[in-house]
Amino acid sequence: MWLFDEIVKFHITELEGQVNHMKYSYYPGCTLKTKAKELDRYGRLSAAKLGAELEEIENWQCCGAVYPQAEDEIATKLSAVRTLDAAKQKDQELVTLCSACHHVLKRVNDDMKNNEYVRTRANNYLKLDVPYEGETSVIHYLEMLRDRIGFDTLKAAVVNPLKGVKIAAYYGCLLLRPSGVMAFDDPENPTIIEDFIKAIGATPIKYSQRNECCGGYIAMEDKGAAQKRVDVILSSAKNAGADLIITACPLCMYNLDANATESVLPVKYFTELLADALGVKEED
Amino acid sequence: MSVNQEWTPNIVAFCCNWCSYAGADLAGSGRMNYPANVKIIRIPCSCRLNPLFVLRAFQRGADGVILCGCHPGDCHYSTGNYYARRRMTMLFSMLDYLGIERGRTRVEWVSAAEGAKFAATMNDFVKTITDLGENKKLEDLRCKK
Amino acid sequence: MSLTNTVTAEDLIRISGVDPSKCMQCGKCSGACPSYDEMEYHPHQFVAMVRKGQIEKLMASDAIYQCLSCFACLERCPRNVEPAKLIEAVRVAVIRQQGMNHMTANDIPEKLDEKLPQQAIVSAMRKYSK
Amino acid sequence: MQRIGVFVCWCGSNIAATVDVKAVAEAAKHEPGVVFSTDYQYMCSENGQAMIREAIKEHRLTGVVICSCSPRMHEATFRKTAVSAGLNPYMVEIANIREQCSWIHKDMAEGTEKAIILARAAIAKVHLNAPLVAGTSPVTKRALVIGGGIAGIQTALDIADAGFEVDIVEKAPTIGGRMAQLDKTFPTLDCSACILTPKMVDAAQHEKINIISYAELDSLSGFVGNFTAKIRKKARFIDETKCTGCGICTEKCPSRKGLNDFNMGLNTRGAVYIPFAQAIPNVAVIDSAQCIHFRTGKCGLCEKNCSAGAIKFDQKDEILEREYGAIVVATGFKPIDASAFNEYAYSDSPDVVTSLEFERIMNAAGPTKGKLVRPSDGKHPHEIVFIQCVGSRCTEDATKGKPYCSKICCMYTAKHAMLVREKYPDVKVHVFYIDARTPGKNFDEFYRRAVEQYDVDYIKGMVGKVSVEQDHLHVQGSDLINNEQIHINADMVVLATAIEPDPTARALGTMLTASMDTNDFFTEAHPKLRPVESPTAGVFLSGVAQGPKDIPETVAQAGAAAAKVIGLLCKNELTCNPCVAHANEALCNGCSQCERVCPYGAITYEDKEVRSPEFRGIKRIAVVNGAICQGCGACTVTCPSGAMDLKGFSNSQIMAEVDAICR
Repeated sequence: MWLFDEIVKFHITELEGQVNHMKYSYYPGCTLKTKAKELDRYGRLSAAKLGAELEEIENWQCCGAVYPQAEDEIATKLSAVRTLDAAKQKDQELVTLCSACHHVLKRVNDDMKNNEYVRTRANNYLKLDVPYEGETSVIHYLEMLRDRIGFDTLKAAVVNPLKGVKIAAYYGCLLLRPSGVMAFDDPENPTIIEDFIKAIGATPIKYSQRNECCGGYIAMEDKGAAQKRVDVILSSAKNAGADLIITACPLCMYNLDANATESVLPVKYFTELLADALGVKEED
Repeated sequence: MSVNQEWTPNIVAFCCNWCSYAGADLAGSGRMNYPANVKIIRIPCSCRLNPLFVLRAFQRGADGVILCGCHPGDCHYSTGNYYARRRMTMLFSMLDYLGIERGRTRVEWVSAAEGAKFAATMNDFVKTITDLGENKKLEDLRCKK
Repeated sequence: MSLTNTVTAEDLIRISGVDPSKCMQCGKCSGACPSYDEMEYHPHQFVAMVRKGQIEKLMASDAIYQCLSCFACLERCPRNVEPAKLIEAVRVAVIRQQGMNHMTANDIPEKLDEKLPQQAIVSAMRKYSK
Repeated sequence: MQRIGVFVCWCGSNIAATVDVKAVAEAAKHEPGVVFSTDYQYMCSENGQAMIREAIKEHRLTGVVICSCSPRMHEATFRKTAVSAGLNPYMVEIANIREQCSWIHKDMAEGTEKAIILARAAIAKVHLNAPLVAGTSPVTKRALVIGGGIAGIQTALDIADAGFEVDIVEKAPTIGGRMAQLDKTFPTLDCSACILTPKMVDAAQHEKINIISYAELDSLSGFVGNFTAKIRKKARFIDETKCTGCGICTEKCPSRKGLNDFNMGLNTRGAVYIPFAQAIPNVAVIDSAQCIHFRTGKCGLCEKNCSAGAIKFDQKDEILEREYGAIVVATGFKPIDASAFNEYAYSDSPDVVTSLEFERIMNAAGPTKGKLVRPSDGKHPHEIVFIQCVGSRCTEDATKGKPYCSKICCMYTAKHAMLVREKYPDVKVHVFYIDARTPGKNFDEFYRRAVEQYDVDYIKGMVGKVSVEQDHLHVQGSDLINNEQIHINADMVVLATAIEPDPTARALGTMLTASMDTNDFFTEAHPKLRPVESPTAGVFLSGVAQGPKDIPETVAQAGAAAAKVIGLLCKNELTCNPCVAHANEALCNGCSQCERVCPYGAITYEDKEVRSPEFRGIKRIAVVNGAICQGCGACTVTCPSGAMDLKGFSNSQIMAEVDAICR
């Protein structure tokens, strides 16, 4: 019998370990340190309030900004691998906030796990003590809210529900596609941000363009093309009755804000609303 | 028999009755040449091939052994060729240990409609075995005296 | 640029990892493309033209800079052809050639505005130059 | 010691041109056990066979080796010859010196040497041959048809008309299947119900047909000619013998929230319901998950109002055990779940419907009484977009969809487009298509009529996105012919969703040991020459369970399956293949390895008394049912103790061949 008890005890402690495992490696990325400080600051404040500790990876480097799709691009993926390996060293899940960083880190991680060509060459370059093979789990802040903390817990923690605010979620491309790798939500009918909006007490507004591209990548190259995309998205959200649009992506934020011509809607980072609802927005 | 005098390999081919045996017949009716060193033994299914038969052949002086079965998913008995594939994979991993070159055994999927493939496979296999040379590892050298 | 004719369909297939022969020319990629009207050649044409070896036209076209890399074509393709990867491969094949950078550091100051996030500059440099 | 005769055939010059047949016959003479050897021009001719017969008698041969063409050609012939001379047919072995020797080698010396070796191998094998007797098994003269759609009904009618009993097991409360849900049928546009319901009635009234509705196959044992099936008749909480189908209960039921499956969930029904007016049996069924009585113990309005006293809340599932000689799989299909294709906004808008839903909308007996209205607001639509190939022709590595062409969508979409334009000429109709596939009698003419007479706008290209806007659906797609992206504001979008095998098929395939392809369609014994038989003896295939097909093809295949079943049931007994596995009782340890690899479930275990030098007493040993075993030999190799062997291809026989070849 004693053996049985020991086993049960062991499992309980292990289980408790999992429940309390609320420490994450955190990768902010360049933009969150400069133009998107609010995204970062409110994200950290809210996480702390919800009991999740975000430990910023030391000496982090650029994620690469854009995922190189070419099969033979290795060097441009290396800095992302360093970040992933840093999280592996701490045995923590890696949380990201910026959609672009998340996209790059998740896809490079997938390459390191499943693409032998990339894995071998990247490890040959990096010469790590132990080769990195995609061990780190990369999750977006929203996934942390949904899958680790839980929207119910979040709802219970809300002190300042945003009642009556009609919010349109803007997903963009980078969080959802390609769904095979990102595995974030149904790429054509996502619900995670709408569920988040409900959790903070506001009303989600569903509109057709929420998962269509805003043209952020082309904003520098061809402003006119980006403006066209932004107008399509904003008018779709506005016609559906939204007061406000939220996003997780600094590039989308910039684009929806700076390149709107016909329709204009206020654009905010989702973390700002989160901090507001949790009553931590004014803390600093 | 002198060993050095114009040596040609001796090859045993185990063919599934439902696919490759018929494929071999088709190669015949199409008059597609392949070397006479290949001798076919008919078995009801590739899964009837006991790996021991392969070892027996090597022991008795065969230079190459090939198993031909139905393409995956096409087995007449639905799953036989999968068993055969697994068993042969196991055998392959043992051959090195036994001192037989890996190239002396092969598994190929040849359907009843693939006469040309059968002939091409046999030509290729005979070439491989000819390049490898005589199999001396497992035969009972006393027999050669 | 004369160098362009040294790029073959095989090069693009290798760089992209895309197998254009899987395409059934249904046009769903182009039906999904948000940048369709800006592009001289459309996603399904990239696949068809690489298959036929008409590489020079693609490399000379501005369409390679009009792709938004939004992956809508790739996500919705019923045959997992991944046109976005092929378009990027053509772009990469162009900018890897000497003197073919589509954007240089010198171009950046005039495009800057005070709100533009760093990430936009880095990604533009990554996408348009080598 | 065997007394073996060797007969070398010239096959005219087919063999004799490259093989010195006399030398082969001469060499054979020196093999151990060979007491007679000869050659002849045409061994398979009457004279040649007579020669064999005489030699068997004269030299008291116990084994015969024929060096000739492939055994696939004349093995049966020479076995009959042996039988007529009083020899067991399995004492004959063929050395294939034509297809596998003379025809592929040009050099006479080389060919002759190989022919001698092949003859030697056959002689070595025949030394170890033993007379085999093929057993027989009786045939139960009743067929089981699984699935009561048009495929099952037609198969059952054809078998029953030949005078054999047939049971139809249908999982739904009524037979009729998918065809009962259709409005019109292509390419004639006759009403589906008008041609189907009389067949349903024929089946119900046929004295040889027994319809077991609301039932599923629970388990199956046995083999061709001798199947035993356990059929679970689900509790419908209605006494079928008492219910008159008056429908009072269905009107009185206060719970109205059940989704009406028959109408593809487009409207609701009561907890007690009859699927449709022409249902057979015309008997109600209670959905216990929905019924207020089952949830709260109260209500019972149906019971109070049933003058026939047919409501039985305490009814339980019932297991019927029945025996059959043959089984027909006619499990049909379902459309794939369109919510995997949300780029078409299926989950977002009720105005995006599947083709089968559209079929119900257009059907006079459907939820809108056949009036074409927009599901969201009941308004008349002005512009409809049809999208073909939704989920068909996708590669297996794509995120969703099926790799095959669903075959029927091009035609039913043309039908829908035409019906809409016929009834409502003001409605604009667009069809996005990749290829219009219309092979079939009068099919292309039908499709062209949609284009030419009904002015349906066919657009070659696919839709990339359907957006739900305030009062319309925004359809964005490509027009490949005009090389442009087009945008249509539509009121409704109809998705021609791929079809897939009914979800019950997979488990059924395992139960029947009938093989299936990767898409869960049942595989046929031969794709061209045996298209309605499963590789498993006694199991036949009818309808879409085997692969996508339309109604005429289904009916044709149903008849073909019936003909095969009748051919089987006509026989009083079946001859079994004697080349089956058997366990050496002295060596078998009853470890169950062989049972696990047997694809037919032919192996069972018995406690048997064994008396051998190694073991005396009772032990568990494997017993092979020779009527079920197909002789693949999988068990013989897996057996760790070497107890399993295969008659006709025994370990020692194959080893003897190996030795003869490597000598």
